[in-house]
Amino acid sequence: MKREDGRKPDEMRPLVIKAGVLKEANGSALVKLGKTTAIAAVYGPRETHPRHLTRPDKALLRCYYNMAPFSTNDRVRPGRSRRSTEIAKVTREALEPALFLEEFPKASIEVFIEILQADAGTRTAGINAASVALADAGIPMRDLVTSIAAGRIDKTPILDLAGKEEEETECDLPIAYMPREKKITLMQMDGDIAQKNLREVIDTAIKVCEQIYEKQKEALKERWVGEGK
Amino acid sequence: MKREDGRKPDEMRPLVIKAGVLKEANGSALVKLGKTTAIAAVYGPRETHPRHLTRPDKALLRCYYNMAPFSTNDRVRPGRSRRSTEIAKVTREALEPALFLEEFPKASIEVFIEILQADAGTRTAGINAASVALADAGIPMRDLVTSIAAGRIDKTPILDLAGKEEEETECDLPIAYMPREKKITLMQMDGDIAQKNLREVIDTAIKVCEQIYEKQKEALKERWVGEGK
Amino acid sequence: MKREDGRKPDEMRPLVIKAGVLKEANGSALVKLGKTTAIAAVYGPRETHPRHLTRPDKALLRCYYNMAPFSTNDRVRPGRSRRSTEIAKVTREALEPALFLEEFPKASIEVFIEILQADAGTRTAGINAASVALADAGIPMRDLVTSIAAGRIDKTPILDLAGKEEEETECDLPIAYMPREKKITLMQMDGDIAQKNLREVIDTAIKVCEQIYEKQKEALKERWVGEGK
Amino acid sequence: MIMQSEYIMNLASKGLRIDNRKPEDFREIKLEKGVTGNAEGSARIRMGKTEIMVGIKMGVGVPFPDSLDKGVLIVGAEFSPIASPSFEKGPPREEAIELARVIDRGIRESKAIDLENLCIKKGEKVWMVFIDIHILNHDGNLIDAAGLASIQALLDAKMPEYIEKEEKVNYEKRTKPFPVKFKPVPVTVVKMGESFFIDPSLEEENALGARFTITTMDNGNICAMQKGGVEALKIEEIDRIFDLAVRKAGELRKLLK
Amino acid sequence: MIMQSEYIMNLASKGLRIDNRKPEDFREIKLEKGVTGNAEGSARIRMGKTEIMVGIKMGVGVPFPDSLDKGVLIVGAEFSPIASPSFEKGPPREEAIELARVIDRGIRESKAIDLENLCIKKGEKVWMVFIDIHILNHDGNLIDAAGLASIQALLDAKMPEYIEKEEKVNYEKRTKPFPVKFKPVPVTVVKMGESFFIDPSLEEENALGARFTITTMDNGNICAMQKGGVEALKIEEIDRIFDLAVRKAGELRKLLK
Amino acid sequence: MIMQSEYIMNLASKGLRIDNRKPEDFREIKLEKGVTGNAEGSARIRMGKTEIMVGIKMGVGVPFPDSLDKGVLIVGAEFSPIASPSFEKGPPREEAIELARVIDRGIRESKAIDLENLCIKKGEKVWMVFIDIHILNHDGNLIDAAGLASIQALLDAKMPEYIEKEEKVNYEKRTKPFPVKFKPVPVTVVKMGESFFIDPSLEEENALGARFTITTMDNGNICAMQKGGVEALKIEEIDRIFDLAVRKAGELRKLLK
Repeated sequence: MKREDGRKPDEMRPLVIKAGVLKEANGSALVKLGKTTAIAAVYGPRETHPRHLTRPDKALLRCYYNMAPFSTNDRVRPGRSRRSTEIAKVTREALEPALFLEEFPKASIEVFIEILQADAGTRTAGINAASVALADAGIPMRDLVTSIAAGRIDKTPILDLAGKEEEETECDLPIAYMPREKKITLMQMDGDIAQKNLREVIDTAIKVCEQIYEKQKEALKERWVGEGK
Repeated sequence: MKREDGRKPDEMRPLVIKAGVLKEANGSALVKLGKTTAIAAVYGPRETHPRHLTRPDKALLRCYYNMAPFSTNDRVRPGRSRRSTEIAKVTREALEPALFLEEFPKASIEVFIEILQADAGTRTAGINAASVALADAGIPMRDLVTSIAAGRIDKTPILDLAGKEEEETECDLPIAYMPREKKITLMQMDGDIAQKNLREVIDTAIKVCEQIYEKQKEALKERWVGEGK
Repeated sequence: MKREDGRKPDEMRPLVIKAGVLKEANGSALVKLGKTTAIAAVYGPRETHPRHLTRPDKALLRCYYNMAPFSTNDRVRPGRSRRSTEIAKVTREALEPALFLEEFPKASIEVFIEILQADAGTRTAGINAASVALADAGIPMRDLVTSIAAGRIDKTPILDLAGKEEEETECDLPIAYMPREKKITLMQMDGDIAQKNLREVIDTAIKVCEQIYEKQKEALKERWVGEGK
Repeated sequence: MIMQSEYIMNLASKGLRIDNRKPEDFREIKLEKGVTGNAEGSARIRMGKTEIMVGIKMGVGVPFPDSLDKGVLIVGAEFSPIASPSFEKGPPREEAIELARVIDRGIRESKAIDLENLCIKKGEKVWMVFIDIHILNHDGNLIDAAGLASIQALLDAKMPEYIEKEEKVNYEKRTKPFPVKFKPVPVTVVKMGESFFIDPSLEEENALGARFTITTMDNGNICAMQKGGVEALKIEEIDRIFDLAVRKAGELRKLLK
Repeated sequence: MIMQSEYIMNLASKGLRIDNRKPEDFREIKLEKGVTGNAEGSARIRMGKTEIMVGIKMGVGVPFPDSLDKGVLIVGAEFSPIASPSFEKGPPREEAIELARVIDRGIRESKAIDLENLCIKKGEKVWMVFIDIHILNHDGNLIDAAGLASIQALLDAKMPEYIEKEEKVNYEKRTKPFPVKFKPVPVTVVKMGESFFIDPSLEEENALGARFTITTMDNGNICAMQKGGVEALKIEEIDRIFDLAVRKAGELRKLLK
Repeated sequence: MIMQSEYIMNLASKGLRIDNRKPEDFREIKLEKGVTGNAEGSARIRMGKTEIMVGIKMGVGVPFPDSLDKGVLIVGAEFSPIASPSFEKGPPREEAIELARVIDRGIRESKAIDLENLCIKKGEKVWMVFIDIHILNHDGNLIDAAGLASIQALLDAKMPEYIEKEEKVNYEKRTKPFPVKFKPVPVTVVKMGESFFIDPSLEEENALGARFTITTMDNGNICAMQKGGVEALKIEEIDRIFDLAVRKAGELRKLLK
C-alpha cells in the first residue's frame, strides 16, 4: 500500500504542539497536524453565566468549535452549524472524563476551539489542542486526552487520513484516548466495514495516541521551562 | 347541493377523539377530523419560566401551534411562522374563557398543539384536542370548548369545509363555542358574504358543536373508565 | 460651482424642526432636511432592562436607528442591519458628551430614531432630532448637538450633500457639533481628499451648525410656549 | 393599571367612557394622503392620540406557484418603539402579526386590489405590493386606524414604471394609477361589562373583555372578521356587534380621499 | 433525580434494571407504517413509552456541487415540546442535532438509499429526500427508535410524479417505489456501573455513564458508530458492546415490514 | 477596573503611559504574510499582545444592481471568544461591526482594490472578495492592527482560476496576482486627559475619552475617518490628531511586504 504523501500506513502527518500561545486565555495551545491548524483557549474555572446553568455539585464544562471563514477553500459562513454543534458535543464528552469537575462546584470551564486551517482531522486536532490548553490552564487532570482518526484502505489500517484517502477509506474513525488510563473517550465512525477489521483499525489508532501523548507532554514541559526563565 | 365527498351540507367529516394519548404530558388528546390529525399536550399548572412573565393574580396560559414537516404535501419548514403565531394567539383566546386561571396565581399552563396531518380545519381540530387535553390534565373548566369551520356554497351553509370547497365557499368561518355556556370564544372569517347569510352560517356551525361536545365527553369518559381498570 | 438644486455651496436644504410631536414618548422631535424626514423619541430616565446592564455610576444611554420600510425607493427590509447598528453607535457617541449621565445612576435613557423618508443625510437629521427630543424630555444637557454632512466638489466645500452630489464629492463628512461648547462629538469621513482641503470642509460644516442650533432652540421655545397655553 | 381598569369598567357599566365619549363615537380622525415621497402611495392617520403611517412600496418578483398570473400582496406591521413605552420590553410580535394579518385578509378577501392586473410576465415576473404599517403613537384601536390608512395609501398609490430591457423599476416615473377596486373598512367593537363601544383607547383596551373586528365592503358585505380578547360572547351579542360595525364602516369610508 | 439515579446504579451493579428487564431485553416495540397521508412514506414506533413518528417528504431541488448526479438527503429531528416536560425550557438543540446526524450517517454511509436513482437532470434538478423525525413521547433510547422508524418510513415510501413540463411535483400520484437498498439498524448499548444494557429508558439515560451506538447493515457490517456520555471505556468493553449491538440489530431488523 | 483607569488617566496627565511607552510609540509589531494555506491571501499581525489573523477568500457571485461590472468586496470581523475573557458574555456585535465597516471604508474609498478588474461577465458573474478579520488576542487598537493586516493579506493574495465551462473555481491553481492598487493605512489616535497617544492597549482603551481613526493613502490623502468614544474634541485637537496620524501611517506602511 502506497500513500499519496509517502507516509507509512501507521504514520501520522507531522505533528507540532505548542502550549501557552494566547495571552488572554487562562490556558491555550496550538496544534498543527500536517496543514490542519487548530488553536484552543481555556477560560475558567470562573463564574457561570447565565446563572441558571450553574450546577451545585460540579463545574459546567462547555466546548465550542468554530472554523475560521478562511480555513477552507470554500469560505465558511460565520456562525454555528449543525456540524459544529455536534463536534462541540463530542469534544466535550471526549474531554470530560479527564477532568475532576466535582472539584469546582458552581464554576464553569470553557473550551474554545478555532480551526485556522482545515485539511482533514480538524476535530481530532481540536481535541489534542484542548487537552493541552486545559493542562496549561492548570486545571487538574486525570490524564491527557489524545486524538486521531484512522481508516482502512486496501485491507490495511491507515492512520491519520488525509486528502483523497478520505474518499477511498472503508471507514473514517476518529478516536480520543487517555493513554495512562487506557480508556477511550470518543469514538465515531462512518463507513462500511466488518467488525473484525474495525477492531484492527481501532488498535492501530490507539498505538499512535501514545506518540501524540509524548508530544503533548513535551509541549507542556517546554511551556513550563519557558515560564521559569 | 352535492358535496365532493358525498356529505350532507351540515355534516362534518368523521370525527375521532381520544384522550390521554401521551405519557409524559399532564393531559393530552388526539383529534382526527377526516384526514386532519391534531394532537394536543398540556403541561401545568407549573412554575412559570422565565420568571418575569409570572402574573400575581392568575395563571399564565400559553399556546403553541406547530405543523409537523410531513403534515402537508409541500414540506413545512420547521420553526414558527406568522400563520402559526396568529393561530396560537386565537387558540389561546378560544380556550381561556373556559378556564379558571385565577385559581392558579403565578403558575403557567402550557398547551402544545401538533398537526400531524393537515387537510383543512387544522386550527379547529387543534382547539378540540386542546380542550380535551386540558380536561384530561384535570384542570378545572367552566365548559369544554368545541370548534368547527363553516362556509356557504350555492346559497347553502356548509359545515366543515374540505378539499375544493375551501376555494368555492363564499366564506371560511372557524368558530369555537362553549355548548353549556352557549358562548362563542373564537370567530374569524375570510370571504365576501352578506350579513344575513353570515348569520345562517354561524347558526349551522353552532349546531354541530353540540355533536362535537358529545364526542369530547365520550372520549373523556372512556379515558376515565380506562384509568379505573 | 452650480448645484443641482440651485443652492449656494454653503447652503443647507430647507430645515424644519418640531419638538413634542409624539404623545407617548417623554420627549420627541421631528426633523425635515429637504425631503429627508427623521423622528426621534426619548424614553427615560427609567429603570434599566435587562437589569444586568445597569451601571452603578451613571445612566445607560441607548440609541436605535431604524429606516421605515417605505422610506427609500427600494423597500428596506425590517430589522437591524450592519449599517443601522453602526449608525446607532456613532449617534450614541455623538449625543453622550452633551448629557450628564452621572446624574442618573442605574437608570437608562433610550433614544429611538425612525427615518420616515430618506434622501441623504439621514444620520445627521436623526442626531438633530434626537438632541431636541432629549431636551424636550427635560433631560439636563450641557449643550444641544447639531449635525450636518459636508463634502467638496470642484475645489469648493459643499454643505449638506444631496442627490448626485453624493457621487461627485471628494469626501462625505458627517459631523456633530456642540455650538456653545465648540466641540465635535461625531466625525466620520469617506472619500479621498488632501488634509488641508479636509480642514476647509470641516470649517464650513461647523459654520452651518450654528444655524441648525438656532432652529433647534426655536423649536424648543415654540414647544414650551405652546405648552404654556 | 388595575385600579384604572376597574374604574373604566365601572363607568362602562353605566354606558359611560373615561373620555366622555358616547359608546358609538369615534375619537377625532385626521386622515392625510401622500405624506412621504419615496413610497408609491402613503397615508397618515391620527385617531385620537393613535398615529399611524402606512406606505405602499412596489417591486418586481416571482409569483407564487399557485397563482402564476397574479401580483403578490405582503402586509407588514412594525410596532416602532417610539410608539409606546411598553414596546421595547419584550417583543409584542404576536399583536403586530395579528394586526398585519387581519388587515391583509380584509384587503385580500375583498379583492380590493386587482392582483390580476399586477402580472408582468406570467409565471416569471409580477409586481410585489408591500403595505407597511408603521405605528408612531399607540393609543388603542390600531386595527381600525391601520385598516383605514392602508386603503387610503392604496388609493394614493401610483405605479412606477418597469423597464423591461434593463430589468429594473424606474421609481422616478410613477404615472399609472394603482388598481384599487374596493374599499374594505374594518371596524372594531369592544364589549366592556354589558356595554358595546367602538374605537377603544389604549386604557379601554387594557380593561376590555372582548374585541370584535368586522371588515365591511362598499356594498355592505362582510369580508373579514376577527374576535379577540378573553371574554366569550353570546350569539345575540354578536348580532349587535354586526349591526354596529357595518353601520360605522360607512362613516369611516366617507373619510377616504 | 439524583436519588433515583443512585438507585438505578445500585441495581445495575447487580445486573438488575428498575423495570425488571434483563440487560439484553428491549422494551415492547410496536412499529407501524403508512401512518400519515401527506408524507411519501411514514412510520410510527413505540418502544416502551418512547413514541416517534417519522415522515418522508420529497421535493425537487438543485444538487450539491460535488455530486451533481445524486439526490439530496436531509435528516431533521424536532423535539416537540409535547414529548417531555423538559423540552420547553431551553433548547435541547444539541441532542436533537446529534440524533439527526447519527441517523443521517447510518443511512448515508450504508448507501441505504440509491441517491444516483434520484437524479432528474444532472447538475440541475434532483430529488430532495427529507427524513423528518418527530418525537411524540420521550422515554429514552431515541436513536434506536428513530433509526428503526426512519428505515421503516423509507421502506413505506412511494415516489410522487414529477411533471417535467409544469416543473412541479404531483403529490396525488405516488406510484414508483422509493429506492431503498439496505436496512441499516442502530443499536445503542449503555454502560451502567459494570453492566451493559440495551434500550435504556429515560431514567436510565439520566443515570448512565457511557452510551455507544452501533449501526449495523444487513450483512453484519458496521456503517456508523457514535459514543456518548461522560464515562470513558476500555477497549475490551467496546468489544463487548460490538458483539451485543450487532447481535441485537438482527432482532430489530426483523420487525421491519 | 475603575481604579486602573484612574491610574492610567493620572499618568496620562503627565504624558506618561502605563507600559512606559512614549505617546507616539507603537508597541512592537510583527507582521507576517502567507500564514494559512486555504486562503487566497493571509496575514498575521502581533501588535504588542494584540494578535489578529486576516484571510482573503474569493468566490464567484452576482454583482450588485448598481455596479454590474464590478467585483464585490465584503469585510467581516469575528471576535472569537478565544481572544478575550469578556467576549463570550453578551455579543460585542456593535464593536465588531464598527471595526469591519471602518476597515471596509478605508479599502473601498481609497480604491485600493481594482474592483473593475474583478468582473467575469458583466451583470452576471463577478468575483466576491471576502476579507475576514479574526481576532485571536485582544489587547487594544484592533482597528490599526486589523487594517494593516488586511492590506498585507490583500498584497499576499493570488487569484484562483475560474473554470468557465464547469462554472467552478479551481482553488488548486492560484497564479494571477490580486489587483491591489493602493495601501490605505488606518492610524488611531486617542485623547487621554490632555495627552494624545497612539496604539492604545486595552487598558488604555478602557480609560480613554476619545478615539480618532484616520486612514491615510500612499500619497498622504485621507480616505476614511471615524471618531469614537464619549469625549468631545475641539477643532484644534483634531488638527493635532490629523498631523500625528498622517505622520505615523507612513511608519506602518513601511512594514508591508
